[in-house]
Formats: sequence, structure tokens, C-alpha cells
Amino acid sequence: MSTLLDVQQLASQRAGRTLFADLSFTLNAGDVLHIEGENGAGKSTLLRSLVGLVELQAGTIRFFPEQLPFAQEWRQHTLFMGHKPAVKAELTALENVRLQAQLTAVANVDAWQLLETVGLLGLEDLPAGQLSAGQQRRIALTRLWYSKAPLWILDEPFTALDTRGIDLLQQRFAEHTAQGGAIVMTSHQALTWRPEQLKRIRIQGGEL
Amino acid sequence: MTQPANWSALTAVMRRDLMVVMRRRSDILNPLLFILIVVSLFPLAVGPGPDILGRIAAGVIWVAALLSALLGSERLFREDYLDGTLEQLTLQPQPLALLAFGKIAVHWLLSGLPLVILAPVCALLLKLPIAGWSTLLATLLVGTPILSAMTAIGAALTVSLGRGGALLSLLLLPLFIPLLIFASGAVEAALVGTAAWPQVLLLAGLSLLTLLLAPFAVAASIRVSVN
Amino acid sequence: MQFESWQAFIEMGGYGFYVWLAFGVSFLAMGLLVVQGLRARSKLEREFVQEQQRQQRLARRQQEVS
Amino acid sequence: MWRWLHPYAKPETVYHLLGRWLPWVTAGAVLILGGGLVWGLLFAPADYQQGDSYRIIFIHVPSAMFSMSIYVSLAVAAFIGRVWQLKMADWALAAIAPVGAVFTFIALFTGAVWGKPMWGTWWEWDARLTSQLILLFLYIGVLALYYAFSDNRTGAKAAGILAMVGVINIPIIRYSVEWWNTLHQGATLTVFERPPMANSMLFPLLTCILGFALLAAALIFQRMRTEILRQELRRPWVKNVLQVSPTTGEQR
Repeated sequence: MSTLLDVQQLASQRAGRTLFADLSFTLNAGDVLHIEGENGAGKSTLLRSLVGLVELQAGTIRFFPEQLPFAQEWRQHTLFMGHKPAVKAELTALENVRLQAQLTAVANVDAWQLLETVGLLGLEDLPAGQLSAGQQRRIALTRLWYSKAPLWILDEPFTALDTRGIDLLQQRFAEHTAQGGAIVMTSHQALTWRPEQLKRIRIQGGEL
Repeated sequence: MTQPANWSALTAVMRRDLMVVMRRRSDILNPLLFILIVVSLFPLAVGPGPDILGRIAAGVIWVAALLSALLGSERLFREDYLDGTLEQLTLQPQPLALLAFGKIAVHWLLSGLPLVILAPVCALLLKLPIAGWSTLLATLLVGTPILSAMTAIGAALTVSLGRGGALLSLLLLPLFIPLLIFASGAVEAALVGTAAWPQVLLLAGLSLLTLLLAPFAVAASIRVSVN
Repeated sequence: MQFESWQAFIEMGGYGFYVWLAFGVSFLAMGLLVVQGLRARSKLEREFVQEQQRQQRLARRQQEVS
Repeated sequence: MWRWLHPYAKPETVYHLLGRWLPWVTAGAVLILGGGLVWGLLFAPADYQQGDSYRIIFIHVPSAMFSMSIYVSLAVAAFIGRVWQLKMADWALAAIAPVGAVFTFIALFTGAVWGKPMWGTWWEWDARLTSQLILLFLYIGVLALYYAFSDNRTGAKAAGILAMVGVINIPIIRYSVEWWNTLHQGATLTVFERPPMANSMLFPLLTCILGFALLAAALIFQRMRTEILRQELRRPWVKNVLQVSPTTGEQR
């Protein structure tokens, strides 16, 4: 089984408060890592420090198979989605999908097909600003259907989605892990899907 | 990263910004209207005589341009910050400075270039003698990229602060001073009949230098701001 | 000694106002800088004590709960 | 990587090191600056052109000299903080910038007050005064940005970027202002461009310059210590430092 991510002795502080310290885990192909914790426990900070948005206080993160240290190249192999969907309200759903794909240098995406997959059939050419929060989130989530990144880091991916959306997303997660991908995610909702290789980490007040 | 990927990301950023602003035309028109208003207030304040107006015309147009740049500067990264686009840009494998350059370029296209086009009207209103027109246009053409680049640095630094407006002016105005001095100096030189090209060349050089360095400052600032 | 009397020193050859204004404001500015620096330090110490007390309250509450 | 090895990268070490130097530097600053000013005010001869008004030089020149070099040191600190990821170098901005701003203000104010008897006007758009004024704005900008963020460390980094952008612009600003000045008024104001000074004036001036340097160092050290504490307030070592200090000793 191949290792995708190796995290050793990670520590982080926010506004002087220790969120977590000495956090170590490895992630193998097919793993789903569910990070749990109360509001403000530091879940988002952990995810953001994995992709380098937040500076590390201590610790190392290595990305396999090339054992890359934290660097620019590693961004090609990860997909991060935060709380904010990065969807432009002025642009139509179609334009949003196409530009997002172009930005990540994925050629020839079938934007119509993608939007149909996430259940936005018939809404393709409406400005995203007129859609609901859940629908905007679906536009952003189309990335998961064409991305080639093996490692997904998702902060609250189920926010604003209805049950059908959640089911759809979990289906996609299952496909991804079956193909040898791995997922790190936070969620307050309990997963209705049981991944084969589920790991859990709970952070609270500096302890694990 | 391969060249096509860089190019693809750059054009994606530029196309996105262009499309967004084209759907919100008031963002282009309001700063231009502001300049027109400032320019038409001046004759009312200092009197309509052509001698005094003609002498201060270039300076007034440039000051109006600086103020309107400050006025719209907050918006440069605000939306992108709020909707998470900025975060995604920093996570691209492409160099962030390249993407920042794309944003600066679009900002210039939609604020600097219209200003150059509007300038003859302002010059007319302020009775700038014909001898100074070409120099005024030349300084605007080579000077406004500096305006866009510097504005981008300031906007990127203050984007995560809810109320960056006044702070932004404080940060940017000192940095705009050489631009103001050389640009209005060039027009003045043209009006008294001496060569204006040294200042225009100097401005062009400064402009190139700024465009070369500013994307890196903007990239660093964005990384600090999305933290 | 350049000045014959205290009076002459104050007058500075007719420039007394300017010389003493310059020196006075300069020293005032320096003094304010020093005072501000010291006050920042003592404010920090107060904050620290408050923080400690907050932590103690939290610890007490946790003891009561458990 | 070597930041972990570097002994001076530890805030605690730096805090104590500065604490050990501070009394000596302060004493030196008070003695030398005091001596220099007494020398300049009481014993130096009057200027044959400007009479006693020239005595403003003993604060004007040192503060003007250091106002610029302190800004450069600000940018150097920011550069170190950026390139070697040394957080403390960023924090030094908060220690250096207020001192630089006050020095700039003093240079500006004394320049204006000196200008009144010499040029007959409080404010002249003289090239040097103008660039000092712009420098003051640059300082205020760095400080305002530093304290605008709720997260101390983000503020330090942002201000560092601004300081570096500023330092690249300083030569351009100075050149532009000088060029503008000669364009608009002939170089008639030559108060500051004087023939070589007599030794009886030069030596007290040099003493004052040294005194100002020590004064700047003392002020920066004191502020740096406070800033280190502020940034590290919740670290264990700060607890020891603050609880033995006399003002809050009873709070134990």
C-alpha cells in the first residue's frame, strides 16, 4: 500500500493559543481521514497548514511518492477546497466551471456534462449569484470530477448541500478512494457512507 | 510547471477578471466620472481664465487620476478575497506572481487605458495648450501602469482588513509622488518649449521596473493576507 | 563658555525663541516616545495578569465540572 | 533550516541579551548626548553668518541623518525576516519604526524652525524638507499597517513587505523631489550647504551624532523587548519574565 502523505509533529498556534501540537499521521492510498473537533478547535487551521496557507509552527509534511518536501510542485497533487466556494457571482455556472478548469490547466472539460452530474441541469447559463448557496457549492464541487490530484483536502464539503447532494459527493469520494486517492476532510455531519479505510483524528484544546 | 500551463492559468485569471468587470460596468465608469467631476470643479474654484487653467491642467488631471485610483483600489482584491478565489490562486502550481501580473494587467486595461482615452476631454475642459497634449497622453500611457501596480500592492496588503480605505491612501500616496512629479513636470517642460522626452523616458523606465517587481510584492502580500 | 550671562544664554543672540522651540519640541517628542514605550510595557504586563486570571477561572470551572 | 540552529533566533535569548545591554546603552546615550548638547549650546562659538540660531544644528543634523538610515535598517530587518523566515526580524519593525518616525519628525520640525529666521518662512518646499515629509508618511504607513491586523504576526509580515517596497522607492522619491525642486525654484536656499565647519563646531556635532545613535539604539532595544513579549505573551518563558518583575510581583 502506497503512502500519500506523511505528517510528523505538526504544531500550530492561532492568536497565541496552541491549537494542536505534536500531531502526526500518515495517509495511504484509499484512506479517508476525518478530522473532528468543536468550533474553533483548529480543524480548518490544520487543513490550511497542510496546503501551506497557514505557516507551520513546527513539524514536517512530506508528500509521497516523490517524498517532496513542502513546495510549489506539491500543489499539483493536492486539491484544496475551503469554506468559500471561489465561485464568481457575476459569471454563469458554465463560465465558472470552464475558467476554473482552465486555471488548473485541465483541457477539454465538458462543462455541460459536469454541471449535469452535480445536478445543475437547466441552470448552466444563469449568473451564479442568482443561485442558492448549495447550488453555488455544487458549481465549485465540479472540480472533484475532473481533478487529477490524488490528495483531496476538503474543509466542510457538505456545507449547504441537501441530502441528495451529500449522497452524490460521497459516491464520488468512494470512487476516488477506490482509484487510489486519499481524502482529508472535516465535517460536522456524520458520514452515511462507511469508507473501508476510515481514520479519525479529534482535536480539542491543544490535545489530541 | 510547463509553459502552456502557466499561460493557461494567466489567461484564465485575466479572462475571469475581464468578464466580471464587464458585467459590472459601473466599476469602470464611476472612477472616470469622478475624474470628470474633479476636473470640472477646478475651473469653478480657481476661475475660468485660460492662463491659470492651462498651467495647472496637467497637475489637476494627474491628481484626479491618483485620487480615482485610490477610490477604486479597495475593490481590486476584495471580492476575490471574500469569495475564496484569492485562496485558490495561491494554491495554484503556477507562480503566484504571474497570476498577480495578470490581475494588474487587467486592472490597467480597465482603469488606466480608459483614463488615457478620457484625457483629451479633460485637457479640453482645462484649456491645456495644444503643445502639451501629446506629452500629457504619453505620460498617462506610461504612468498609469505604475498606478495599477502600486495600487495592487496596497490593495493586496490591506485586503483582509475590513476597513482598509483610509489606510490604503496613507500607504499609497507617498509612493505615487515621483509619478506625479515627473508626469506633471514633463507636461510643463513641453509647455515652455523644452524637451519633455527625458521625463517621459524616465517614467517609462520606472513603469517597466515597477511592472517587473510589483507582481512579486503583490504575491507576497496575498500570501500574507490569506493567512 | 560662549555666553557672559544666563540671560544671554537664554536669548541666544536674539534667536532664543527659535532655538528653544526646536530643542523643546524635540525633547518633548523624545520624552513622549520614551513614556509611550514604558506604558506599552506596563500595559502588556496588565494584559498578562488578566490572561492568567482568565486561565485560573477556566481551570477552576473545569475542576468544578469534573 | 538553520534558523533552528541559530542561537539568536530564539526570542528568549534576544530578550535577555537586549536586557543586559539596555542599561549601558541608555547610560551612554544620556551621557554622550547630554555632553554633546552642553558643548554645542554653551561652548561652541556662534556662527559668523547665522549667529546663535545655527545651534539647532546639533539636533537637526543627527536626527535628519538617522531618520533615513533608520528606514533603511527597517527594510533590512524586513528583508531578513522575509528571506530567512526570521520572525523576530519582522517584529523589529515595531521597535524601529516609531523611533525613526520621531527622528523624522524632529528633523522636519527643527528644519522648519531653523528656516523661519534664515529664510523668513516656516515652511519652504525645499527638496530636503519635502523628502523628509514623505519619509514621515512612509513611517506612519508602516506603523499603521503593523497595528491594523488583529493577528500580531500577520501585521508584522505585511508591514515588512511595505517597508521593502518603500525602501526601493526612497531613492526615486528623493531624486524626483530634488529634480522638482530645481525645476520650480533656483537653488537659492543654501543654508544647509555650507563651507567646511570649524572644528570647534564640528566636534560637538560629532558628539551629538554619536549620542543620537546611542539614543536610537536604547529606544529600539527597549521597544524590541516589549514587542518580543507582546508576540510571545502565551509562551511559558514569558511567565517567568513577567512574574518576577517588580510592578506585578505581588500578583503571583
